[in-house]
Amino acid sequence: MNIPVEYFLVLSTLLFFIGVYGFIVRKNLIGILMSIELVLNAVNINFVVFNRFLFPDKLEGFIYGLFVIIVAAAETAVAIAIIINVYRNMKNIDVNSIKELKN
Amino acid sequence: MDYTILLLAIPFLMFLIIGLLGYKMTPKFSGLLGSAGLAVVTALAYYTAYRYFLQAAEGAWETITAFNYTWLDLSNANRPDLMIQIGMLLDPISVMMLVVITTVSMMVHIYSMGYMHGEEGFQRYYAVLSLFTFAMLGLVVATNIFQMYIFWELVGVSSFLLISFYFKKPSAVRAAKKAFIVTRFADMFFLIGILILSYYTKTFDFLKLTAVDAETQQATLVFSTMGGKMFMGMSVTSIALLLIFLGGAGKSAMFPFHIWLPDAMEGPTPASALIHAATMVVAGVFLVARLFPVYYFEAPEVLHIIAYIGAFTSLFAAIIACTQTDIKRVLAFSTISQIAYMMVALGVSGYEGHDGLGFTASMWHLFTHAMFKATLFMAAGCIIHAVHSNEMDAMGGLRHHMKKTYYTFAIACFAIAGIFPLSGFFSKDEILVAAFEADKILYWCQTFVAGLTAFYMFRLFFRIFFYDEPNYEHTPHEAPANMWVPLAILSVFTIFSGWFPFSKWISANLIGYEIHTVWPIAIGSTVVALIGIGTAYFLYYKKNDIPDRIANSCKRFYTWASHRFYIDEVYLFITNKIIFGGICAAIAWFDRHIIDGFMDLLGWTTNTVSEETKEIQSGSVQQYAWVFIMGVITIVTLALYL
Amino acid sequence: MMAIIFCINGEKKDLIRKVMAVGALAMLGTSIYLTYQFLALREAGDTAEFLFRADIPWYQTLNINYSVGVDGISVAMLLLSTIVVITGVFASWGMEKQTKEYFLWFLMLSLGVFGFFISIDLFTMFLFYEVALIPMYLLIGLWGTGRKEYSAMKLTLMLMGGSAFLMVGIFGIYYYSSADGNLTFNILEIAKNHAMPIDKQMIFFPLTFVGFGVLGAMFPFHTWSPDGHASAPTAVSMLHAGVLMKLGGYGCFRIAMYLMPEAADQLAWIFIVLTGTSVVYGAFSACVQNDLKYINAYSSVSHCGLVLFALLMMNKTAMTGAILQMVSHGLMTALFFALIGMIYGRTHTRDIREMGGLMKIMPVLGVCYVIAGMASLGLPGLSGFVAEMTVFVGAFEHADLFHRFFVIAGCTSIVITAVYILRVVGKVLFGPVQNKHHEELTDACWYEKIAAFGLIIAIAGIGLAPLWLSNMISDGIMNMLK
Amino acid sequence: MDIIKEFYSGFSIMNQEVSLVLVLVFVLLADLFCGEKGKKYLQLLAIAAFALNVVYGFTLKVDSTYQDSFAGMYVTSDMHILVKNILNIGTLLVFFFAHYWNEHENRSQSGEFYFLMLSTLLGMYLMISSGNFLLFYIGLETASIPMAAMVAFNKKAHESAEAAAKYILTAAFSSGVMLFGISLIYGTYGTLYYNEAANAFQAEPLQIMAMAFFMAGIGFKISLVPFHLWTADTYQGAPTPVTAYLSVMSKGAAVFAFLYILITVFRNYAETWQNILWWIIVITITVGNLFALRQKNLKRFLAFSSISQAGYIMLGVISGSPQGMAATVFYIFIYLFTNLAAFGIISNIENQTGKVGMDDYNGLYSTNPKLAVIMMLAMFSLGGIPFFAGFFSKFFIFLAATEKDQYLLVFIALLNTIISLAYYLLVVKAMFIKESANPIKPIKSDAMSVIGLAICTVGMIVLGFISPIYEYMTSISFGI
Repeated sequence: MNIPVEYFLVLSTLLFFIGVYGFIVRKNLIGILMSIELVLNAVNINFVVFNRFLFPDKLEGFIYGLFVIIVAAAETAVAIAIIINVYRNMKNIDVNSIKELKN
Repeated sequence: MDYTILLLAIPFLMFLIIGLLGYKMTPKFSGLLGSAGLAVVTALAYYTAYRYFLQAAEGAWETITAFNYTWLDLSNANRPDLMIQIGMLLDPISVMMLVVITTVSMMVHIYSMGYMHGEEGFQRYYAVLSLFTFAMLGLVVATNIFQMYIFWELVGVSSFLLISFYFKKPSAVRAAKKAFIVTRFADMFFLIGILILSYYTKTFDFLKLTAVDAETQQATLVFSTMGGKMFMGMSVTSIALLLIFLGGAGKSAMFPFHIWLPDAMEGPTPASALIHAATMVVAGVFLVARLFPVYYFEAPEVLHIIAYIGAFTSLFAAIIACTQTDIKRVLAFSTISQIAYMMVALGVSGYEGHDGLGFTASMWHLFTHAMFKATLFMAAGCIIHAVHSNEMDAMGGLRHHMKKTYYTFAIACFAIAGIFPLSGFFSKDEILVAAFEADKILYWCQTFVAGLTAFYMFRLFFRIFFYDEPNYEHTPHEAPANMWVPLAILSVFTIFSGWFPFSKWISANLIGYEIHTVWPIAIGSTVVALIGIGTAYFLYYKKNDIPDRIANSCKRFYTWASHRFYIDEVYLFITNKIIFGGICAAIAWFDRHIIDGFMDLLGWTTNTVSEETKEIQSGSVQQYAWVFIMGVITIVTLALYL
Repeated sequence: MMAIIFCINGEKKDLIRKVMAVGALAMLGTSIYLTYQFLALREAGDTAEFLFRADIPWYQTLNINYSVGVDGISVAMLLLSTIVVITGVFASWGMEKQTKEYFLWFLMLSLGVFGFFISIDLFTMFLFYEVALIPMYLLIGLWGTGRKEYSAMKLTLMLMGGSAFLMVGIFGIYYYSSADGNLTFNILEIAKNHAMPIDKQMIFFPLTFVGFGVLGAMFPFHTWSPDGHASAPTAVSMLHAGVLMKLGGYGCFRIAMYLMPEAADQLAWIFIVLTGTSVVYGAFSACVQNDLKYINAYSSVSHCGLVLFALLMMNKTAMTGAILQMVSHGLMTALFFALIGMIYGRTHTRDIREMGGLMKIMPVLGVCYVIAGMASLGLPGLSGFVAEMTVFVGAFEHADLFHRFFVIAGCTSIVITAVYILRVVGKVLFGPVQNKHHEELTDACWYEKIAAFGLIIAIAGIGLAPLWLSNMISDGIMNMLK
Repeated sequence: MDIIKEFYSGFSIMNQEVSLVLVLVFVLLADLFCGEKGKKYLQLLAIAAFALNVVYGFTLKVDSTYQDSFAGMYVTSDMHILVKNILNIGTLLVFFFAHYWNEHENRSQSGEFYFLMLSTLLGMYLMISSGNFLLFYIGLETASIPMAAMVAFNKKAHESAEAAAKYILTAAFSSGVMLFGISLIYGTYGTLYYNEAANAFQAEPLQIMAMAFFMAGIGFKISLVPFHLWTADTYQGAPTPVTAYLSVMSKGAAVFAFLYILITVFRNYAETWQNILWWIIVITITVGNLFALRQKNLKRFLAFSSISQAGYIMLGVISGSPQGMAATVFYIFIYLFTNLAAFGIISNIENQTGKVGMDDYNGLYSTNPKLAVIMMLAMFSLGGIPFFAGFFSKFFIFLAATEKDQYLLVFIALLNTIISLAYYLLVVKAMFIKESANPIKPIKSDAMSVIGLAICTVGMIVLGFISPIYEYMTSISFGI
């Protein structure tokens, strides 16, 4: 069985926009963080698929995916730390609670 | 004749010295200084006249350019000799003017020492007098039309300064402003005329402009450059010369620019005598005379216009003069009327030989008029000095109190009325002859004006010196010597200047000729004059109510005339309501609200926009992301479909 | 250069003033010496277009040099600037508030002006141009009167808007400065190469001309000038109206028209209409103002309009007249503003309806004011006449009837000028004293006299013996017309 | 064995990175082992060490115009080195300004401050001289993640927390978008090396799309409109030294990296990205100015001003020519001094009085003339008034843009400078013209910030007149 590459691309694109959508509508900061993860996963799928289907002789795509995962982990760590800080200051993690700075 | 430069230099120096250091001098000293300086100038002027007229060779009078310094160089590639020069051109008329100006000015200087005694600003007065003398001399000896314009402006400003001498009197200030602006308005036409003329002829020089070719009967340069050029149906020559004449009309108070002269009487009387009677106001006549060949050969129709304007003005002014009660105003209107006389003479004049009689006569009349009108003004000054009023009603029976003034005034009156053998008779008579030979209408008109002149002058005379005495609070006394001596001298001129062989000396084409008197006209004019005098005697010798009855019988006309036919009001309306109220205010509003408003609008818009767009920065991170992704999509579309 | 000497001495006001006066005197001396040298060299037959050249390479890669030099025109402008500066120093002698800063900015202003007039390199020229502009903001905003902050901001922004146009024009000139690829900012070389195609000129000429025209108070970009002048302190008004507005005319001439002659020739009519309008327009709107400074500002609009108007006629005489007009207007408007400042300093009002009879109270100032007025309405013997007549005669030489009509329209301005000048003189100086408190006012004190008399001497000097100046200028013009 | 040698020889051209890492480790260890009493020397140590690094940076030179190692993963050239040096200078200045703040409000964690800041700097290094999208991505994240931590630095203040949250979330989001773009690039080019990708060019919409996504990602770091919205909030909330760092350093680095990628990878798309940039620049400058015009808080004000400045910087990028690059780098160089001077004043005053409102600055000149004058210089220089350095940089950048006939664009930008001048003058007006009931009382600045301000002032005044700098940049710059 071999699934044509387009399907993967469609999947990844969908995933990407779902992530974006989530980022825009979720009210919980953690949720927003998770939707960012979705976006990154879409990217990873892209890399892997491209590597696997189009340029199978080199490993760039896989390695890039790997790095993305690592960096995402670091990013998430810092983000969560900051969210905790937000929680400490405002006693909730509702995205609407960080609207003080504006105009 | 290099010494002639002193004619200009000395008065100018006097002006500088008295003007700058005057406040350090005593009034008396500054007055003496000014008079002394002018005495030298007068002597030089007479010497020049002597050298010029009495030591000259036979034949045509030569025109001497004593000196000619380049003052400003406007030349360029295709206009090599377009430059403004300050020079001294001596020919019969300018030499004659030198004599007139210096004489009258000298007299005025002396006279003023008495008249202006104790006025504050005495030094200022003398400084300005010197400035005026300088400017007037510079005007008459101008070698090029632009020099004439320069000094033209200078006499204008010195007249302004003299009229506004009593600058604490609002009326004086108003009069000064009026005089300056009206003449300035006329000068604008003069300037435009100069521009047009010089644009074509590529020169300012009088000698080049007035060069005449005898057999082709053309002013060579003007004809060759401007001849046949038309603009809007008129030949440019006529336009230019008409504009130049308008400039002259402004200075010479021709209708409709005459309105400034009566008000100018707000100034000190001697100043009026010098500027607004004898010298400056005849500048217009002099200008036309100076350019006469061009007028005659290239734009005869303009000459006709001049003649008719002159005739109308003289009549008009004479009528008004009959109704005025302020003696200086009467004299002012008579001045207007007399200058108009000279204009008529120029207008009807021919060029050669006896045809050029008009030219001669006008210059002659200019001379005599300067003398007797100055006399009249100074005498009036003595009277005002004595009575402390300008109004006729405050006067009467003065012959008992001030004999000398009385006689001089009488002489002058007879002269202006044109009674044989006084100077006025000859000059006026020649004008009438010229008019008769050229144009009958003008002749009758001017004869009638002669009658009117006699009438109103003697009205004045009788009202002042005979009539009934009002009760003076302190009896009038004769003027001091330094005031009546000049009067005497001038009246001597008034008597004898009629016997000078003017036609030998002054003629349009610089070649002397013989005048043969035309007796019928002479007698006619004398008769008319006598009629005028008789009427005046009949009406004003003693107090009676006939004048009032006559005035009432033609009431409307009388009031119109006494209000100077409401010309001033018309001007006031135009300036105040239309120009200030209409144009200027409108433009100022437009500037503040439309143009400036637009600039402010720009700023306002920017600020408002920046305030209104506040909400875009809503502070919600999700909305940020929304904008972000929208931006991405827009860019993609741009990139793909652009 | 002055500024450095100047930062040294601290808060001691009178010392500052003295240093300032000395420095200004030195400047005047140098400029007079320069003029003398210049004329001497010309006499000696040195026909180089610019004399006293100095070229210091700066940004070679962009071919930017600090290159300076003078020709007849810039010498005349330098003379004007130094005279106005020194009189301005004396006129602001009484300045008490933050004297040091005031004079520092004042110097920066004059530095910019001098630099602009002597520089041949477009870049340095533009640099000095902006250097001259910016001090106005603080000078007006800090030491001004009335709605000073508003006017200062408006002035600065409008002038900066002008320089926005100008900058684009300069870039255009630079990139079309030579056919063979080695671009340059040097005006002379650009003029020599003359590589700009006509269609490009049609784009960049209006930009440049308008850019400078804003500073030259060209209708309809003039509205900064009344407000700016009205709220500026005396000396600043003097320097601004007297010298800074001349930068506009000078730039229009030296850059726009000199480097893009064809476009100037083709587009002249538009700007002739505009400038001709501003001549009459300014005069008319001056007639109904009641604030002395506004009257003067509008008359400046009218006179500066005449400058640009004459420049656009593009013949030797008219252009000479334009430069003469710059000089004379600079002098007399500086005199005007100085006197207005002095009168205002006494009466504390500039509304002519509240003044009257001042001639009696302060004769010296009064006489000076009358002289200034006479100069500005073009009385022979004072500089105004020389300039205006040269302009009119020169402009009337234009072969095209259209242009000559506008000249005639311009001639009307001499009457209107007379009207508003005499209106002021009659109301303020003559007549009875309006305000009893004015009775005990004093006349000019010594430094004010120095300021006023200095300017009057200059005005009368030019008015009586204009020949050398006009020859010097027209010599410069000839070089550029070649 | 050879491969090992080759691998290690790869580091031989990474001198700056290596030295920076050394400094970084040193600071870390010092922070670790110095006890409580050592704390007070720690900062001085860190600054000194870094100063050494800065000096060392200037000694470096590449023998050929262009060098790479790790098979083109890492690229360097004189220009790269110069940009890194410029960043070094900026960081050093920020350290100067931060000193007082660390001393008083951040005593306990000053070590971390330096550590984090240096690591972001390292990230920028990598970002600048990356020859491969992988390294670029790593550098970018290394630059932005610690930055988030620094934005959140004072844990008590909830502005700081909010700012940090917004920053990290937007950063993550944008890097996600950018990665998507990179993945597409990879998919279409089949390589992640710049130079190879440049050659493999087919006119695919997908590639253009990829480029757009990528631009969005990097536009976030440069804070171009419409990717700028986080900027103001973060700048306002973050501690002032961090704001200064953000506004200059990360912008500068990102701009250069962006420029480099544009002229290498997307060389063949020049037409397209110039069109896109045209619009981006216009709205960036305009929006930045319009928003700055109404600000009352100076940090926020400078945030928007820095947005519009970013737009001006892109003017140099758009031409993609050597002259453009030189102008861009020069602009960044000048902008660094100018903006840091402004932030130096602000942090100086904020530290001692806690005032950042524009109205608080009323009458500043009467109380603190020196600070006021320096601030005025900064404002004039930002507004491009001669003869401060800002004028020259603006002139050159406009010149560079007009080189490619972008007259209209330049004209719009110039009209915008009028608005910008208006609000810069507002600050000047506040300090000089307005009077205030309770002006800021005279301030005794600490030695470090005095040094910093002195350097900035000298930079602002003289840099424009020293032509060799610009000449040098031109000589080493390169383009399409």
